[in-house]
Amino acid sequence: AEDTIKVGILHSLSGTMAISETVLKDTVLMAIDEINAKGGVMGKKLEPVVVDPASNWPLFAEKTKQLLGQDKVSVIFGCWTSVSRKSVLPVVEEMNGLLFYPVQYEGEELSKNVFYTGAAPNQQAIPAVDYLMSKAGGGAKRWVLLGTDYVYPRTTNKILRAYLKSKGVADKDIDEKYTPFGHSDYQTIVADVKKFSQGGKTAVVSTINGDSNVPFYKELGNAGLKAKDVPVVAFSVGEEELRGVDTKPLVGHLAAWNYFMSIKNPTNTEFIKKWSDYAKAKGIAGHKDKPLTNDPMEATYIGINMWKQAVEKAKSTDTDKVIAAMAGQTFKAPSGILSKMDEKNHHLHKSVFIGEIKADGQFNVVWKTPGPVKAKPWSPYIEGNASKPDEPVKGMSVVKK
Amino acid sequence: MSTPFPTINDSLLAEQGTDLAPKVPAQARPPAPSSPGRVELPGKGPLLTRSGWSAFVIALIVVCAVAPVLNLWVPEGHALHLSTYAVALLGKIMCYAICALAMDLIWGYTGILSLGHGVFFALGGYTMGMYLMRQIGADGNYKSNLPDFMVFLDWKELPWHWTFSDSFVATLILIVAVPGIVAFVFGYFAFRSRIKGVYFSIITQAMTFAAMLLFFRNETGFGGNNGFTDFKRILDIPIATPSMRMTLFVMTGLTLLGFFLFAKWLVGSKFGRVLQAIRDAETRVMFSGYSPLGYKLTIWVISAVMCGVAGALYVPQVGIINPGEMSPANSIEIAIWAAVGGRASLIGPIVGAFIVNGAKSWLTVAYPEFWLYFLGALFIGVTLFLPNGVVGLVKKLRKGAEQ
Amino acid sequence: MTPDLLEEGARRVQEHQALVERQNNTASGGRNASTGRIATPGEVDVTHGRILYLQDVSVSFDGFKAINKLSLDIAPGELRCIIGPNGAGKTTMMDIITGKTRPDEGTVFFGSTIDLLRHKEADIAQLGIGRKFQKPTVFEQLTVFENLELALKTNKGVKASMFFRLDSLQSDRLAEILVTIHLADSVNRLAGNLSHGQKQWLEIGMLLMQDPKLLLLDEPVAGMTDEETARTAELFLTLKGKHSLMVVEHDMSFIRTISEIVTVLCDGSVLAQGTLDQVQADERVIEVYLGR
Amino acid sequence: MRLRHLLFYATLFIAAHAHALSADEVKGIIFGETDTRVEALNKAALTADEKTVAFIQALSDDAVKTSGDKVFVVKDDKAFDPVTGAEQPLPQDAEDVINPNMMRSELDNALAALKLLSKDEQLRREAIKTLGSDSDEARLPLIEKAWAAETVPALKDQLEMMRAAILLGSSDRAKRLEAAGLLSASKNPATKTVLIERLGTELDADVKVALQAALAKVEASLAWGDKLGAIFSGISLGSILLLVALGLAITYGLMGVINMAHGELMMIGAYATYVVQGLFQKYLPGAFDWYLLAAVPVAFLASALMGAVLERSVIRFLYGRPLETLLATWGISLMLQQLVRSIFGAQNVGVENPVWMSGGVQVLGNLSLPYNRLVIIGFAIAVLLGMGWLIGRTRLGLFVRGVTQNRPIASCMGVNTARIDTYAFALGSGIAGLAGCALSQVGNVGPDLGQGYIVDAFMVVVLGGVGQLAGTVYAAMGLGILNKFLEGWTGAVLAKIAVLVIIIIFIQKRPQGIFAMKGRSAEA
Amino acid sequence: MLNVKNINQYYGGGSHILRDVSLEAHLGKVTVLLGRNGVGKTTLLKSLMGLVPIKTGSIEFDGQQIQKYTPYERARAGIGFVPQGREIFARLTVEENLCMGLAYKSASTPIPAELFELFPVLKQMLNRRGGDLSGGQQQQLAIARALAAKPKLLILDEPTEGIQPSIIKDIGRVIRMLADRGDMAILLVEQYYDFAEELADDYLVMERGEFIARGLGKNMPADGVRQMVAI
Ligand SMILES: Nc1ncnc2c1ncn2[C@@H]1O[C@H](COP(=O)(O)OP(=O)(O)OP(=O)(O)O)[C@@H](O)[C@H]1O
Ligand SMILES: Nc1ncnc2c1ncn2[C@@H]1O[C@H](COP(=O)(O)OP(=O)(O)OP(=O)(O)O)[C@@H](O)[C@H]1O
Ligand SMILES: [Mg+2]
Ligand SMILES: [Mg+2]
Repeated sequence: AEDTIKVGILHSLSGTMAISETVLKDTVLMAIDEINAKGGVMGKKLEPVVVDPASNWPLFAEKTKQLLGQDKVSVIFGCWTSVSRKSVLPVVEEMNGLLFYPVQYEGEELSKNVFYTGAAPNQQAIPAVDYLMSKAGGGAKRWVLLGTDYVYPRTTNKILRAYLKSKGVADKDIDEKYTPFGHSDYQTIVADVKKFSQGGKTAVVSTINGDSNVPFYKELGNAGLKAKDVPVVAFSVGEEELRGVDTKPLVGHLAAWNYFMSIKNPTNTEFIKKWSDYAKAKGIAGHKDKPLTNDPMEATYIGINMWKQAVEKAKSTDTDKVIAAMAGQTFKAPSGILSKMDEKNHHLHKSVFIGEIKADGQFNVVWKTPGPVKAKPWSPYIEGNASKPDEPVKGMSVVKK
Repeated sequence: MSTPFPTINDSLLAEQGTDLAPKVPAQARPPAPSSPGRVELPGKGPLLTRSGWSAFVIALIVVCAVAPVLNLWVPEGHALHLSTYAVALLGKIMCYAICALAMDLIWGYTGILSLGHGVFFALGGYTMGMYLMRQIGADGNYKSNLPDFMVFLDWKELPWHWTFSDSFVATLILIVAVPGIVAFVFGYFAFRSRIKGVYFSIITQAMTFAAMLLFFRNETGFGGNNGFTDFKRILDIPIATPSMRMTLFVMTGLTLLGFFLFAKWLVGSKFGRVLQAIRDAETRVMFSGYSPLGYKLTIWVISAVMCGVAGALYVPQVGIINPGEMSPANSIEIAIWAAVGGRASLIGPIVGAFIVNGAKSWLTVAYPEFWLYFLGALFIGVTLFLPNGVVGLVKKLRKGAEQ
Repeated sequence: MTPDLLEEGARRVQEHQALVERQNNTASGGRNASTGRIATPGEVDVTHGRILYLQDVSVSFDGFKAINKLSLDIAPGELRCIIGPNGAGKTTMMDIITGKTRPDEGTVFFGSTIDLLRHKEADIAQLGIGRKFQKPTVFEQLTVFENLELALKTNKGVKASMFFRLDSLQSDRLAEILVTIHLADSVNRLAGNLSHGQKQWLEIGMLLMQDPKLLLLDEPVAGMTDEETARTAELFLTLKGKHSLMVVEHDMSFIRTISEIVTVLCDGSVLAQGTLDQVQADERVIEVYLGR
Repeated sequence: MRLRHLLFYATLFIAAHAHALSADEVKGIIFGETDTRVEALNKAALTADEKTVAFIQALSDDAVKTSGDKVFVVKDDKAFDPVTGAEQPLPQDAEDVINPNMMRSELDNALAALKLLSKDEQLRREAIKTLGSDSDEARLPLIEKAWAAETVPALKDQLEMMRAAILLGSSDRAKRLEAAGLLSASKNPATKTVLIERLGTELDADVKVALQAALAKVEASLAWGDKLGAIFSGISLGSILLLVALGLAITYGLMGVINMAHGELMMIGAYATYVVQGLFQKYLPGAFDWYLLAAVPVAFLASALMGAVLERSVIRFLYGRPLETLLATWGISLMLQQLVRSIFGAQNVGVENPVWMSGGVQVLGNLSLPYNRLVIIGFAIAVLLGMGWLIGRTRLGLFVRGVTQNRPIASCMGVNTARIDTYAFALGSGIAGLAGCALSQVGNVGPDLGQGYIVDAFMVVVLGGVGQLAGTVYAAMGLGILNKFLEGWTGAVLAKIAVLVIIIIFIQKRPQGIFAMKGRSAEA
Repeated sequence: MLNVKNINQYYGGGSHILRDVSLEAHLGKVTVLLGRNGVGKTTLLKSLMGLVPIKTGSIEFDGQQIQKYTPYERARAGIGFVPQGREIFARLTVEENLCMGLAYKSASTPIPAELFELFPVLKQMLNRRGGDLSGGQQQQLAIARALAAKPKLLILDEPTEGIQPSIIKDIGRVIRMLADRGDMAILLVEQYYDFAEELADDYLVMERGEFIARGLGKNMPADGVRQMVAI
């Protein structure tokens, strides 16, 4: 109907990514309920259109076409993996749609039609390494960069390697290791890490993806590698992932995020409460008994609220107008800062927190950046990026007619 | 026909007429066969029946004329307008239908279940994808002549396997050659070692799994997990235009119809019957003087090439190719389309591909949280109640109606 | 109307019987004096008067010697009957000849030039050795017609098959064989739906279509009525002379109808050889095989 | 529990020059940057008295809270002042003291150091182990004292090593040389670290040589552990593959059902384990550590029941049509996955290792065998033997094999084929459930659990030779060890690819699997 | 013992195979069923075993109506079956094959020793896989398997196929002996006419799914049965 604004939700509800993405769908639905309860946007109610791209990358593109072309949604919240975003990107650009992407990623991309509400590498990886190098973080001298073999870990590690080098770490003190998708036996890897760590104070930077984390951490526990000996900092492990792990042996290992559930401030308390109530009311499996929030959920939540503000500012859902209105939007984020959309580069300014795993599966924030950090989607540690403009360039990825 | 040595026939004919008087005691003499002297031999059937041909022509018209008109000339918003989305969807499903057809040849007719056809599909797709990547030229993120991911991985020049990727003609050849050669080598060794049944299925699965992991690696030079996306041009013509899309759609449709006729001819020939004989009793085939290796290898390569072509048509239409296409589950799905439609019937797998994928597309939107139940139930239902697939059901109904 | 193969056969039976009687009266112990070779300008060289030649062949399965230094030869045009107790190794011997089983040692020659151990099953069939299995094996999902068509002697390469069309001569022959095997009114039935005996016939029909130089027949009349057994005998006798046959049977009356020389296998090697009467009189044969 | 022990041993080792814990010390340890806290801690530890020990222990147990600049030790829901020991009301806004890693390890070390002089041998042993790799020079006097007092030879040796490790940093060249000599006998991986670190800074040529010699020796003695470790991990992976494949060896190997839902049956077993764990947490928290014993039969029954239902409702119509079973079971697997998502949510659920399965036995200095892996290996052997017995030695097994080979004739022999089929499928499913239960101890429990293993399971069964139990065992162990061997060599990704390629090549040589059935019976 | 009335049977496609077939078999008697290839003998036996469904008709065995029974219930009621084409369990050992024959007996029932006297080769090959046996050995195994459970009715479908003459004689003797013991009814389908004639107490001749002649075994030559089966 004309008196509603359609909002597309493009998160996998089945297949391998369902584990992570399902909850984001619910987060958007919760935010939509909340916005609608307050009267909607410009007096119109939001109408969610949920589709399931089933962890199938081409299907992401197809569903995007459908959402934009058939359902005429004004905005899409969706994607988790980089490849799904890459698959969707040409479609949103061609059809001039709007995508909010809520997950930390490797950068090296900037599209006019996408707003990145997750962290760029400099908003997560680099501060984490800084911390581990500091005295308080243990003063690591040797590094194991451990990841699942795909683009995000590869890129992040590439950036980190360059960064470490710039800090004087020798190549022999960096060990880069990859495992296949869905790898579930980490005995050898952990043994190798253990061996590597005999050569000096070692820290592990883990970009292990999704399901492989549980076996990895279980094996860490098995091998008796304690956080105080070899701390592991992970970029993909949050509250939700720890739900499936026996955290006792993991106490003290680290994660770097822009939000933790355990952060104490009124906004977050309210956010958690909203989510708990919503999960209970909707009977969301898992969360109705043990509600958890995490970084991508926060990023999603910020995204949809900023979009709402931008639409209201632009007084239209027209993509170009909304994009223009998004610049500089601010929103009081559950992480405790006043989150700001960069005027130019479509990324949020974010504070970085380092948390240590506690026995109850939550995180102790042991360190944070003094203030929000501006995203650098084009990492200066990658050759050739220095000259890149810090904003989407018109026509760059648009079809040359 | 003249045979160089006397046959049973010759020996009989030679003595014809000399002495036909019965010498066996009367009661022991065999009576003349119950049928009249002439035995009715079944003739060679036409490629398609009359109604078959009319259906074929209708399909041809729909693909080449109706669809383009409805999409390009009927204005958007009109009830008859065929949306771009629908074109893309149908185009994609037609590619899948080619795969299902290919699967039917190897599985339905030859009894060789391949759980690795995704590899050939992906190889065709990647070959096309490489060409499309090169067509981006210097319009990528990094303004380099190299594809973005290579720039980013610090590659200074194209690796050897990209050598021919800038030539469209070479690409067309490679689309056929690459899956063909891979299939040939793999098939040659496997069939020569007489690997059969599940053992063959499992090594095809191992093959696709290994290929997937290989392509996942960034070092392999195919863009790792992200694969290829963001295509811009094909033959220097922008790819994201309605007319280009329609062209690809029509080409896919024609390919599908062409392959269908080809397959029909193939299985109608004696070649096809040897395949079925191999499926039923391979030893007997050997003792009849056929070497199964050649037959299996031929159909295997044909099937792989068909999949490769499907992959090549698929990539520009969906806009992405990545190693996920080689995941074992994808290959199993191909078999499932064939089974749902009805194996060993050629039209069945095509119908199956449309039903399964159509249902998937619809259900993932209509019931995003429950669609797997429906799909799962569909598969179970088909096996339990339609042992010969959907097409089997139609045949049965039609038979029933005739009686 | 095609000439009635069976009547023809019946005539030959009588001729044959007379022949055997005559032979048994000769001093040469029934051995066919005329190994005179039938001119078959083809691959097989039978100038040495032997179309099949096995020497010192042995094979064992998990230590059990199924064939033990077996030596045997067959002349062109000969119809050789093989009998022997269950488990003597008859089927195994055929497996070896057709390339299904590899012997542990020994030589197997087809004609004087072709070493069968160097060939694969399909090659061996192409060379002109056809086989009927003990358990009837036909293509169950194909029709009777298609079964026969596949067996037809033609170029069996891939390309040839794709463009193959039955010519009229071949059709005639096919029709004729259909009549011979009593399946003329089952042309379009699926072979899988035939009864046991009908499958036996079909398999024989396929063998005839294949037109091999050497036919190996493993219990061809098992499960046939006496009447049909007689007809089969006629058929085999028709084939004799132009084809070489090796027939394994336990049906003594059938053997009696067709046999010249009978070889008795036991425990994987030749126990006795001679005319049926000679063999039947052999104490050892009675002991292990015929029973009292 | 630990607090109860505390008083007991705190009295045992009060240092001679101990003095009471002061409020300043407490603040120094609690507030400020981590480095200054550590400094304060170590200072306080040197002159620790009972109260200091109790306080450090409480801090290490996360039982200390702060409010403003006030510090409270919380015990049994009551708060005490660490200095006076007086009970105090705990303010509402009291916050936990956060101990980052560094602080935590210092706390442990401090506590351990204090225990070095304990009379209890066990405590000393633990303390030495905790301190193991620490070569803090400040602790030298304490260690020397402990060394002098130690009577147990093994512990004395270890203390000597610790002393040597510290001496390695001494400014006296002779001492360093001596230390290097001593350390060369060490079998402790931590020694290697110390030696390498020292080598990096050492300037004296002679010492350098000695250090290098010591390092070589230590490394040589560690190499054994590495090798054995690799073999162990291979066996461990093999046993998991075996468990995963055993159920399939029945449903597929014997019954011929291409059971794509096998993974989901494992998943059911794993979720059953999760549910049992939850029930124990709720109703039997005291016996929580033994929940796994209850989970094993429950997992078996849950999956077996599901298997029986599937067999009765779907599979039994498909015997003799193996390829159709592929399709139907694929459908089943989709539905089961979604069912679990609907009930338990899409995210993973957590299954904890019971305490007795955490940790491991230390076999060599650098080789410890984790209990959970050992238990799984044992479990796999038990399941294997049980199944082998059931299939090979019992009438049920005979009937299963007979029925799967020739269903109509078996029924003519008086076998109730329908029932045998159900039993057999349920048995295979139940074993899948057992595998799921085992997997829950080493990996994820989530809706995708099955998908991750299904390909491997089929590979193992087929590689071994369909219908060959012994082959399955060989294949599982072979793949496990091969995989781990290659992984140590080429990395995980290439190893996995290589293993797959090896499988392909291997099948060329053995087209019917490792334990190919030979002869005629194979064709029948 | 066995009383079959008016069985009609059709195969899937609808072809009428058995037409109003009725027969009886009695304890202590050997009933021989003859007929040319493809007339429906095997189909009849399979109908008796319940392996193919019958459309109409009744089967009474040992006083019970068994036409609704499943094959295993019929076996348990005391029918032993030697199928055509051997159908032994190829991948079970000879011993296990024999144990399958004892399936519905209690687990401790031993394999009757007399079987091994009858078929000594089975004893030698106890641990060989059934499928590895020669054709004739398999046939012997199939007969032994059916006898193991000492059935009340023994149904044999061409048991002499592929068996060496001396053993055929033995089998003949055994069948006679079993019948003469008086506690077993025997229904024998046979192509080997002389063998059939020798054993028959009663005979039946089938033609295109119908019985065209029946009578006492001793009358077979007089009734010209040999000619009947000879087309
Ligand atoms: N693969 C095998 N494994 C073990 N034993 C085998 C195998 N193949 C054959 N045999 C044995 O070899 C012997 C010869 O078998 P073969 O089938 O050749 O006998 P046959 O002469 O054809 O007997 P029949 O007249 O009963 O058909 C038999 O004892 C059989 O059990
Ligand atoms: N599954 C089937 N489907 C259709 N027709 C069948 C099937 N099985 C057998 N027939 C047909 O039924 C008829 C009777 O077959 P049956 O096997 O009972 O013959 P039989 O008398 O036992 O012959 P034989 O002596 O050759 O064993 C035959 O014409 C056969 O072709
Ligand atoms: Mg034989
Ligand atoms: Mg029969």
